Amino acid sequence: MSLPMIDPSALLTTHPEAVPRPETLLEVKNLRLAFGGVVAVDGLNMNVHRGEIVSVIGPNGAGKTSAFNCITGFYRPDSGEIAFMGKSIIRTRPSKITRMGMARTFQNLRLFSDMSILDNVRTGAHAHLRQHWFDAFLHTPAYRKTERACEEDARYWLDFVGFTGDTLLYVTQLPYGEQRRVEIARALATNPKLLLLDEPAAGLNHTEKRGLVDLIRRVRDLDIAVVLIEHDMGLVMDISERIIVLNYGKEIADGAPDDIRANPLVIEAYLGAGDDEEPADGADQASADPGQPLPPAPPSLPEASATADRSDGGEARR
Amino acid sequence: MVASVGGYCSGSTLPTLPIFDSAKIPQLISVANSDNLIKDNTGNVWLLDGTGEQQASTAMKWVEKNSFKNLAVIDDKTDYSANLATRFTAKAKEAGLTVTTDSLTPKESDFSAQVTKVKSAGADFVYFTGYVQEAGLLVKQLVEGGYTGSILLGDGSVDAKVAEIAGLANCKNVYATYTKTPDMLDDGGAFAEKYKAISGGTEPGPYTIHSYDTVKTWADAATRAGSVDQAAVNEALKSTNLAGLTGQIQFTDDGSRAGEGGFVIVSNQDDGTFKLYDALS
Amino acid sequence: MESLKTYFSGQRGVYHGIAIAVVVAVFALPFITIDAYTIQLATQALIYVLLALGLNVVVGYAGLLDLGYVAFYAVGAYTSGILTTRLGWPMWATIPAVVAACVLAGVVIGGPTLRLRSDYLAIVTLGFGEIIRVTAQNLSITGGPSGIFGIPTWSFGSWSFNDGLTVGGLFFNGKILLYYFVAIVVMVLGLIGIPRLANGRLGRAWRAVRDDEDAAEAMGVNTYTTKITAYIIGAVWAGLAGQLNASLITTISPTSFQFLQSALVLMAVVIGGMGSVPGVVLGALFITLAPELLRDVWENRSLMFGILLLAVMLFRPKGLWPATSILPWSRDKHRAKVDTKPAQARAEEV
Amino acid sequence: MTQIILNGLFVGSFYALIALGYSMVYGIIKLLNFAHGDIFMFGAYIGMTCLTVIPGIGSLGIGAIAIVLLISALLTGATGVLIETLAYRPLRSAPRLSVLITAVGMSFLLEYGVRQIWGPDPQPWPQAGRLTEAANWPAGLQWGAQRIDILGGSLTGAQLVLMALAVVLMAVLALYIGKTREGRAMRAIALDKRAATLMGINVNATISRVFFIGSALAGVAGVMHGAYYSSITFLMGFLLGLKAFTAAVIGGIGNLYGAMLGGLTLGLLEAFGTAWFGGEWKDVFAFVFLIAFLTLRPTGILGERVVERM
Repeated sequence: MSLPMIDPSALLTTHPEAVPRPETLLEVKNLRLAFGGVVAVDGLNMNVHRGEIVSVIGPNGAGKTSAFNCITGFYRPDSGEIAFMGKSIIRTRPSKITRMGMARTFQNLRLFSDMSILDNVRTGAHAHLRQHWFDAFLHTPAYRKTERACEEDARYWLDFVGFTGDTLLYVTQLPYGEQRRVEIARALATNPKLLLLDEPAAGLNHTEKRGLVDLIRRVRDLDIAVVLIEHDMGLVMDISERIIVLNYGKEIADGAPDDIRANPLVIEAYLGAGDDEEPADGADQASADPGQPLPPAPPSLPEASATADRSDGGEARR
Repeated sequence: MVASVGGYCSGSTLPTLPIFDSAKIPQLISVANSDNLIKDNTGNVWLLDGTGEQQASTAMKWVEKNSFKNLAVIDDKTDYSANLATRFTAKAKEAGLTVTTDSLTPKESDFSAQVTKVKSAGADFVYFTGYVQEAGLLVKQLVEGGYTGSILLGDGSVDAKVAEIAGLANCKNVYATYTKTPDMLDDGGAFAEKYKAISGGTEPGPYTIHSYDTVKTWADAATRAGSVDQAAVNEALKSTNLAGLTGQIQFTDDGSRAGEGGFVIVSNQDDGTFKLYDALS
Repeated sequence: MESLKTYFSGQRGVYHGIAIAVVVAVFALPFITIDAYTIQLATQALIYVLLALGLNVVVGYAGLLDLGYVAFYAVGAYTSGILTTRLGWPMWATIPAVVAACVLAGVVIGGPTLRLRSDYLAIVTLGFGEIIRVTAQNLSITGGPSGIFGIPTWSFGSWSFNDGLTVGGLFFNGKILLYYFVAIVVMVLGLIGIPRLANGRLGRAWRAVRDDEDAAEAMGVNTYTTKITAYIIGAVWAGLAGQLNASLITTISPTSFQFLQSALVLMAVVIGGMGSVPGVVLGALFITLAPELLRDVWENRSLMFGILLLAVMLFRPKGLWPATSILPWSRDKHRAKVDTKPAQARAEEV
Repeated sequence: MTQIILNGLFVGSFYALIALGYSMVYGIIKLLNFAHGDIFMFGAYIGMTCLTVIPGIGSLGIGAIAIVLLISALLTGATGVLIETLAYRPLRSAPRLSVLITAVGMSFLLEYGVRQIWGPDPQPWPQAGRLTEAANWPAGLQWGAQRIDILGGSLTGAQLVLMALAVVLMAVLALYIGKTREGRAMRAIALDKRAATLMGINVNATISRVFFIGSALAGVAGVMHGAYYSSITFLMGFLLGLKAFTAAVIGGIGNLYGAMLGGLTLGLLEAFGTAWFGGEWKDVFAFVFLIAFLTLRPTGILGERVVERM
């Protein structure tokens, strides 16, 4: 039972389509961020086009989440340019960036614990809900209309992500997988043009992952671009139209899944340089201790089959 | 309730005035003496203790007697203290003396700023109109800060604790303006004995005779008026002329105590308790 | 419409039932006893309820620890006191001035510090409370240490509360009229106004900021303006409570705006249950009635409050009547609605 | 002019000593210990009780004060540890708001608990324990009770001794934190509690140690206050604690040198403020500076801007 394709903006009486969406939504030019001596993001360049699914992968500590936090305004980068729908968002507050149409989820699930599931998602719609506090105080008709629209909106997105439980429960009463869905629903409720998912598949079991893949595709069908930070290679290979590989804070590869899989730089970044390969910077091979036995030949990344099933047995070796 | 006797510090007594008045209860205030208490007196308030004005004039007499020229007046911004300080400063300025004024924050313990101000003004006389705790600290820090002039305290600081805190050695020239206390009575301690008998051995406090006189005044007015009704008692109080322990009790038309207010100069030099030093009569 | 019985057994129904019972009790009180002391105490309790509800917005909903709440209480009292006694304005005319003064004070103090971490706010508001008290003590316009006395009660045109009112043969003196007036204001502003605010868009934003500021920011909630709005609404509520209190006790002086007052109101909110309107009302009644009842039993009341505060925080942080409480008998109804289908089946279904 | 500076430095050394306790506790578990001002007051009361209870202490003169300083430091330190274990440890993972409210509750408990035991009115400091009493100073050290002129201003010997003691204590603490193993453990926990546990640091023991040192310092300051000003009251901790926090913030919260610098700065600011505007505005200055610093430079003079990690 997959839901009929409805364009959500039709539902939201409060949000007319103001600005025609440009071809490239997000542009990042040599972004640099350092915490004290540690350089987290070192000259990153990337962009995201309209209605595209892009995965950002890379070994731990490659600066993925730090870059994410710069893009969404939580960290102020040392230098570099970030433009969203043509406007620079370097100095902008995260809430303003979200209002411009870039929603995100968090690596470790930051839902509002003391609020019901419905309220969590309704908070997502906070930005574009025209309701002055005076309306709430006096219970004016405008208040009732906006509250009803907001509730419908929230229920729509909860159904969209496939959550059918009791929406009055508190978030902490839900299993982990369900909480992930609610967080995505909350992000979608901000009516985004670009959705940033920070390790959405982490902690999900096999079937939930399949549900996630399908959900991301349906989000993309609503003309919402999706950017994923993900470690599950099977899922990445299956869903992404484009993959950006990060290492030591900058992108070392950017392209379709197939040529990323074969790209030597990516393999090296993931699995470390084997002795028999010519290191890129031409350092003298003789310096290696001859007596040391040769390390096993570096296995290439597992063949990504059409469906993600087969790959889950042999998780990508990291 | 037919009468209210009491009221130690003016700050807390002031708000009770309208309440007692509306409850039609005459109010005889035994100790609090800020002039604000009788400012727009509706005839229901009677002060048994000398007012700030009378205490200030006694202090002026003490200043003239010792011909102090450069005065410093410090208050603690509470109602009683500010009232006494402003009235004394006005009198000192009238008399053409140089006066530096400052105030301090109650419950504070460091008054080095005030000491520095007094010394840099070269004052030879300091009048502190606050309460006991700050008086002890200020006297100690003044003397240890190198101030050698005379110190006069208001009646709010007349308590043995001042010497305890300041240290007896520092109280060589500490005096205070004060009305009579039980031990100053010339009845050879008869009152104190009777008091101890009924109070289970506790000594009479500094204001015991004031309260005693206040109740006696009300009783006298009530008997003369023949009723406890507010209007009758207030009427009778106007013509009070009673010999009390604190001296002859008569009232002026604004409800304050007639006469000099009975202020005398006391000192705690010898053993820390304030004793009669100069009756200035 | 379901039958009344089922309505009143549901969660919302119970709240409404209790609310109606409280309203009836409040209005019936003057008919039970007209002794001035009880009426005065009841009015004072109601004013504290309004104060606690105001603080509940700041502490309970937005999660900002405000330790100088009495400052706005003082601003409200002094503004109305000065305007009525010095300039002879009728009390109702000072309302806009009180609101403006509180908004200004809220912006002056909240503005700069709300950018910082919440524990800085605690100390700054504590400092602000002391500044207001000392300034009131030192300035002559605020009557210095003796404060302002003779503050008139509410008057409309020539008629004022003190003239009393006869309705249907029953004469209500000034005190009772003021009591009813305060009760209505508390009902409208506090018991109806604030819960409505909390359920609307702004209320959700407050609670989101309280639960997780970064996540709220990511959801498009401008946390800075949300916190400022909560802070100012709290300030205005306290100002109005201050004005009511000024007209009740007709004399205000700096000594009645000590830090202890702020701590008392905070205790009402914390002990009652942060973020829960019934809980805070309970807390407010407790802190006004307990001192009166314990006056002779426990001379050192503040020690008791200290112990109570600790006990609540350690053993029942959600307070007596927690905000997220689901009433016992309606809890099983809640559980029934939870979806029992295993997640597996649901995932297949999508 | 120099007299105002000297006054400011003297008062500042009290603020610094108490601010150290605030800064250490805040640095390590990000807790604003409201009760810290009252621990200072509690230390003074312990000192006073020792002077009245211990037989024959009167005859030791200055020695008496030294002994009482030590006892009070130990006992107040122990109280600090007790408070931490009973009130703050159970709430280690609780939301910030409830820990702060617990601290307010603990502050009330200390204040009105002392009031219940020692009575509400201010207690004069026993004669034997007074630094300003000439009799207490041994023959050779009579300068202790006289005034000593310094660059035009003057301070009593006692004040100089107290300031010297404060400086020595701060130096010892700085060395302890900087050089010793436990000091390193404290700094580690301040930076990242979880990582510190991974490194085998017993977090709870170290936090108790921090509370012990912070409270002991406050206890010493309490006894010094009593010995110099010779009068203590159960409410003196509230205001002084607030001022000490202001000092800690001005210097840079969490930074030890900042607490010392902040204390002296606040002392001077207040001294000049009261000299120019009058004594009654003294407290208002402290809080106006606090609000100004928090808005213009929240990290304080020495504090560095820490990037708030998500």
